[in-house]
Amino acid sequence: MEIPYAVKPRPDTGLYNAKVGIWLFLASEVMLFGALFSSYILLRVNAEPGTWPHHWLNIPLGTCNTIVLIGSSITVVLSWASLKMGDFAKYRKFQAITILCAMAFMGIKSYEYNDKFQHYEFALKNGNVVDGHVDREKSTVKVPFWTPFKITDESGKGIIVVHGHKIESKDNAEGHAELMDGNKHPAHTEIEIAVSDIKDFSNYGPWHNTYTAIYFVLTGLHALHVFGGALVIFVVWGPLAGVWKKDPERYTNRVEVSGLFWHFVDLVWIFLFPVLYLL
Amino acid sequence: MQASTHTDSHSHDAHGGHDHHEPGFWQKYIFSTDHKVIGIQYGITSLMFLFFGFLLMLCMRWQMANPGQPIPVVGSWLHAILGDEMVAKDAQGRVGVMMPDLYNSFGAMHGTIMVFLAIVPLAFGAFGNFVTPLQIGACDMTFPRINMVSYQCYFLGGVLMLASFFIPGGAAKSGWTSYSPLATVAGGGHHPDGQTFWLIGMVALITSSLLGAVNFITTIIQLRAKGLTWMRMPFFVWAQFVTGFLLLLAFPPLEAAGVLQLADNMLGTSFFLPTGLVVSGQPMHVSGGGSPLLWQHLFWFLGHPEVYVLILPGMGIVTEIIANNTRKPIWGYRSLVYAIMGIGFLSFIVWAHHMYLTGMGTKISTFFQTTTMMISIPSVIILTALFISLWGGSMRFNTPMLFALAFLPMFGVGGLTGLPLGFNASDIFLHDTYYVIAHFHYVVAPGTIFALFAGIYYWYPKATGRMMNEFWGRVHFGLSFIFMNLVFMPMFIQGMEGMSRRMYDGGASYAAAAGSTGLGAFVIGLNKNITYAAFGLGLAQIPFIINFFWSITKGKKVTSDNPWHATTLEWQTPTPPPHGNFDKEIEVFRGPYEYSVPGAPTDYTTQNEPDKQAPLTHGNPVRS
Amino acid sequence: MNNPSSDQKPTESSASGGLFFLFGLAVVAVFTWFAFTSISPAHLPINVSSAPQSKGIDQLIWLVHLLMAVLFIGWLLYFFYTIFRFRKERNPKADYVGVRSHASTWLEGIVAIIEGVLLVGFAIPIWANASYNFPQEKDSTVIKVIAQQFKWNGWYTSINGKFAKQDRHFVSPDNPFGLDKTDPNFKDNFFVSSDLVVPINKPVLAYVSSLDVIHCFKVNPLRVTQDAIPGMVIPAHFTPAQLGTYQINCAQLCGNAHYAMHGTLKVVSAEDYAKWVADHTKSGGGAGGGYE
Amino acid sequence: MSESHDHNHDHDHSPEEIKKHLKRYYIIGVALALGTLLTVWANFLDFGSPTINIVVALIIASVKGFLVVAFFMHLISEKKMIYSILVFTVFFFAALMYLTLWSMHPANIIQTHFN
Ligand code: HEA
Ligand code: HEA
Ligand code: CUA
Ligand SMILES: [Cu+2]
Repeated sequence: MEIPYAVKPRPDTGLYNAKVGIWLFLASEVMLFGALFSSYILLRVNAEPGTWPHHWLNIPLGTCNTIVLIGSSITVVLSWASLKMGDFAKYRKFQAITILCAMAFMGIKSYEYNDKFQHYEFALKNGNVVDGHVDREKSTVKVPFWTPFKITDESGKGIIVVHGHKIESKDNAEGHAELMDGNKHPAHTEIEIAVSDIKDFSNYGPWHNTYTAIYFVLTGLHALHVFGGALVIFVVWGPLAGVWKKDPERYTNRVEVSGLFWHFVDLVWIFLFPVLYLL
Repeated sequence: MQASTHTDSHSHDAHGGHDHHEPGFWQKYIFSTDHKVIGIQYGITSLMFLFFGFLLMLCMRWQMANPGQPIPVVGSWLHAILGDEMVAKDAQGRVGVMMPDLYNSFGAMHGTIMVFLAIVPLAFGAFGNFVTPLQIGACDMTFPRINMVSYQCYFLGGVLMLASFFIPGGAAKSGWTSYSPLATVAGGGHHPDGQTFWLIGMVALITSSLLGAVNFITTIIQLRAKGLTWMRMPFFVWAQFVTGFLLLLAFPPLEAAGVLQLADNMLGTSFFLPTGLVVSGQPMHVSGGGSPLLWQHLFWFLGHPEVYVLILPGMGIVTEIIANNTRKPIWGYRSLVYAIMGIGFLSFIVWAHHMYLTGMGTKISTFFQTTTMMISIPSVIILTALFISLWGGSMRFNTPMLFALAFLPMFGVGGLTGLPLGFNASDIFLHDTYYVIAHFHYVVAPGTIFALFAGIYYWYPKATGRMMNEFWGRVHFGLSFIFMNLVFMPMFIQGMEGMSRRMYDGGASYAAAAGSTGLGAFVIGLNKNITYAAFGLGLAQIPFIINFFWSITKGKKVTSDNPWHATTLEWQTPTPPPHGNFDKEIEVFRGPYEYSVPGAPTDYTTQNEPDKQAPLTHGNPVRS
Repeated sequence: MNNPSSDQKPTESSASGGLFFLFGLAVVAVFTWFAFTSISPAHLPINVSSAPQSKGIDQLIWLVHLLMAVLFIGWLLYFFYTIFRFRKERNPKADYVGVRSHASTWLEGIVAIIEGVLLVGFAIPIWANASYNFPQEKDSTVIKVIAQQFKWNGWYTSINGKFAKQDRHFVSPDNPFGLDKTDPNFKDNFFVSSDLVVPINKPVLAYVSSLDVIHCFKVNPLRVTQDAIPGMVIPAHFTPAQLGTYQINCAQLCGNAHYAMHGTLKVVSAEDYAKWVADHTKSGGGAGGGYE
Repeated sequence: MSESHDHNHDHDHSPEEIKKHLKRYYIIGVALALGTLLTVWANFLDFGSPTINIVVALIIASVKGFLVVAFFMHLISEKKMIYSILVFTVFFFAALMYLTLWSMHPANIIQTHFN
């Protein structure tokens, strides 16, 4: 039994099944990301004045990643066009670049993630705040990456070395603004803090504040989409390549559908980039 | 479903590739991609969940009627399974008293199971899968394998939900609405807790619904038989189509919200947790800055469309059965179609009527109550059209028809009592009282469940080739009708008197505490009546359950493929329909409800009847 | 396959038709009576608030139920007539067209209009009174109601009517409300737990909030309901017009003892209230730390 | 369903047509990359109010989004059915964004201050 219109378009709608299916699916994806975007706006609007970070992320890296993803979108559409013109070899080449771009994107993203996880903020008992990267070589205690943020320090003399800067009092409005603004780069120095002085600390993981929370969820979900999209493109590109010989139209349709998904992933990033990195 | 003939085929191999190979048992019944088998899988699973959800509620009802009394028999089983934390001893040392935590777990899981694991899968998954492709003359769904995955996701979600009863701390206990911050703190330090399971289970269920929705909509758009134009589609198909869109577009925000709440519970983020929370006297160690209202918005953005997901397929079923058993076309078919589209559209912009008392300003609550009143109009139109369809009919009162007819006033009661809730000013008093409980149970229990029963009796012969027993069907109907009303009608009184919902002791301690202004003994006493009626309702299902299984092999055999003399295409297949459904390609020439066409040889003219043999009327009589 | 050869007759209601209908009539009659007496605003508890919206709430509930009753009974009578009149035995041949009149369109229009009138004439103004037209602080008894698992804290100020500064960042184990204890007004403030007191015939302005999860402050006889949401302070108002002790319900699921989270609101005379306040300011209140 | 015209060929995506589009794809690709750089550059300009920066960035992003959707996803030459699906989606998306934001805006919540 063959399902009708799986390959050839249905005359009255002009569409083949998977095309309708993928657009419906993308519609639901729009609502999924829409909910997250509206959460973002809400958290931002409701944030206490001066607590929403600005330019916290690495803009050059983000720009670079945006261009990588745009590049992959071009190769996807070109690979589909090549197939339409019957040029399988060219399709293969373009799509290989797509997959490489996806890998590059994920590589850069994980570098950025790691950077945030290495970045800590220590609130000291005297009201000062120390903010920066922990030097794990020089520190005498283990500093956790993950909640709960508790340090075991049997000796009572544990020391943590941080490359960063110190803000004299958290209530100091300027210091606070400094912490929230990624553009102010106060001189980084090596700071030593005694574990016994620490009141509270965390790294810049999702638990840090609502900004990092929504940042990780949005980009994490997006990364999952990148991964999924790349996987599908790869499977069509490699293991399923034989279909091209048997049923080129079906194969082209698959490439088109996976391409539509990929463009959507690109589209989401086009909005994520300014919203998270720039605004 | 003719299990007897095929169960002995080779269950060990599953080489699906060879066309001439008889598929094995596993492939035929468990990993099937045939929409009918998947429909039946959905049906059986969801009926079991329906029953299970009801059993949970029976335990709760016992506790409400007899606070602090051990539950007979079942209490000690529960104790054996769930331990001292959840089930305790009473003053006399008798074991089996439900603890508040368990009551809250059961309450949350009753709501969740009924909505997401019973009614939606039954109405959309089972009936949608089994009937829709047949009614549009398709050989299957557009994406059969995705259809199978959809069922598997549903099954997985169900298993996760059930498993959560057995983990330390028990199942989710923050209501089916899972409001933060309670949902985050109620676990009492267990990680993962019941709420975690609930959230992950919900993600699985949502995935299932999304896959199903994509599949249904695509199928209806792409695989309609030749000649089956939009305005010739049976109303049931329209209902499934709109329902598909509701699921497709309303569920993702809850999925997003679920992920955020999961992060709050597991990762220590603060999406829904404001700064300065003090729980049990201790400041909560979170970054803060979030908003509990955000959760409510995202939840109800799904929540309201979801309630129409619960009702629209039911309305579709009822329409089919009323047309069939009045032997006349549905009156105002077009207005039905426009009304259902209107409901679908409006249902996305009324959600905050569940949140009137969260400190909403005048403008916003005016907006949402206006849309809420607007959405009641298409419901009135649908009901009116169905009522008017009865006029001039030649009604036969078989079991499906009885249930379908009863649906009308039952939905009427439920829908009408939505109005005082929809006005924000009257909701100030009625909010979160038993009036709300009564309102929505009238729409989903004697409403949707009756519609689903009607559908089961109606399409049973198509699925099995045998009829269900008519006498026991009527007994089932009569008793269910009486007990349903005895269960839910008194809840209006309780609500109007001011009794709050989600009360472990049914409000008894409130009554005892407050002297003259608290709840009177009469109101508390009603708890007992309701509980007895609920047990009666349970007993009333016994004839149904026996009838259901007995008829598979012993029911009266149908002698025709179209035992109800119906017009729609599902009756044009062999019975039960084989893989691929139709013997030959089918073409449609007319509207869905051409009953009693003047001058036609029979009182039903099937949709695929070419014009030569019966006068061709143009679609349906429109309101003239 | 239109199967004229198929000989199976659709299942029909058989000889017992007459009896069946008598039974049906009885059921419908009982059902209507049952519904009519159950879904009735006559069950509303007494209303002892003289605030403008409180009377309005009852009025609106009555009016909507009137509309519902008319629709319900009308349709039910119609319904029963049709299933009696158009059963197969009496009407063997169905009419292809059915109803030809436009009455239903009118009906739908009328329902829509009545809904509109209730909306504009009642719901919106009543709501505005409840949640927009708050009484002036200087004319009212101002209290802060802070919910917590599982009790109601009342925060009062005595003489100068000012509350101490509150800041979420001050929250600590020994200062759950996040009060600024250095604030001079702090001396005037006192706290009570679960048993609140207000004077009669004077508007009460209650600022409702919560420490932990969402609760709902609800006093049925005063027709006041307001969610208590952590991180927000939402005002609600009412004017008690009758002495007595009224129950405060918690109407939002808030944990395992939600069912037992009741408090009382005692309405006393102005003199008694002044005395009560004076007592509390002397004993336990103020800087002495009046809360547990 | 209009059974009448049986056009089994969609002209928009014939090989000849595609060939003509190739150049367009490259141009759009370059435009997208430039748009990205433009956003970053504009972000560091001082317009006098950060709101303007936000608006500018969002406008550029929307233009880029339009290019991707219209040409890479060839929505611009897509069938009517797809449009009708997307119109609803866009509407509900807007409702979700706008109504939630509106409802939660401090000005619309009856709320006194609680710092
Ligand atoms: C299938 C489910 C379903 C349906 C169809 C509806 C339909 C409606 N609901 Fe209901 N509702 C729920 C399920 C449903 N609801 C649930 C589950 C909740 C609670 C959730 C929770 O808090 O846990 C809820 C809660 C709820 C609230 C929140 C109450 C509160 O928490 O304070 C409100 C408020 O506006 C509301 C309003 C409405 C309205 C105006 C309709 C309208 O659409 C109704 C329109 C229908 C009519 C107007 C009837 C027309 C019929 C006739 C005119 C014929 C009459 C004939 C005879 C009687 C013979 N509902
Ligand atoms: C679709 C939704 C749905 C359905 C159908 C029901 C059905 C029922 N509900 Fe439910 N209920 C909810 C959704 C639903 N409920 C929700 C959302 C809540 C709120 C939860 C919360 O507070 O968070 C709630 C809360 C709720 C309460 C309030 C609890 C509280 O506030 O503390 C009560 C109290 O009596 C109740 C009772 C019942 C009863 C007696 C039924 C009966 O009608 C059940 C009837 C069913 C049967 C009798 C079983 C039939 C079974 C079969 C026929 C099996 C056949 C099997 C085979 C053939 C294999 N429900
Ligand atoms: Cu507090 Cu319920
Ligand atoms: Cu609703």
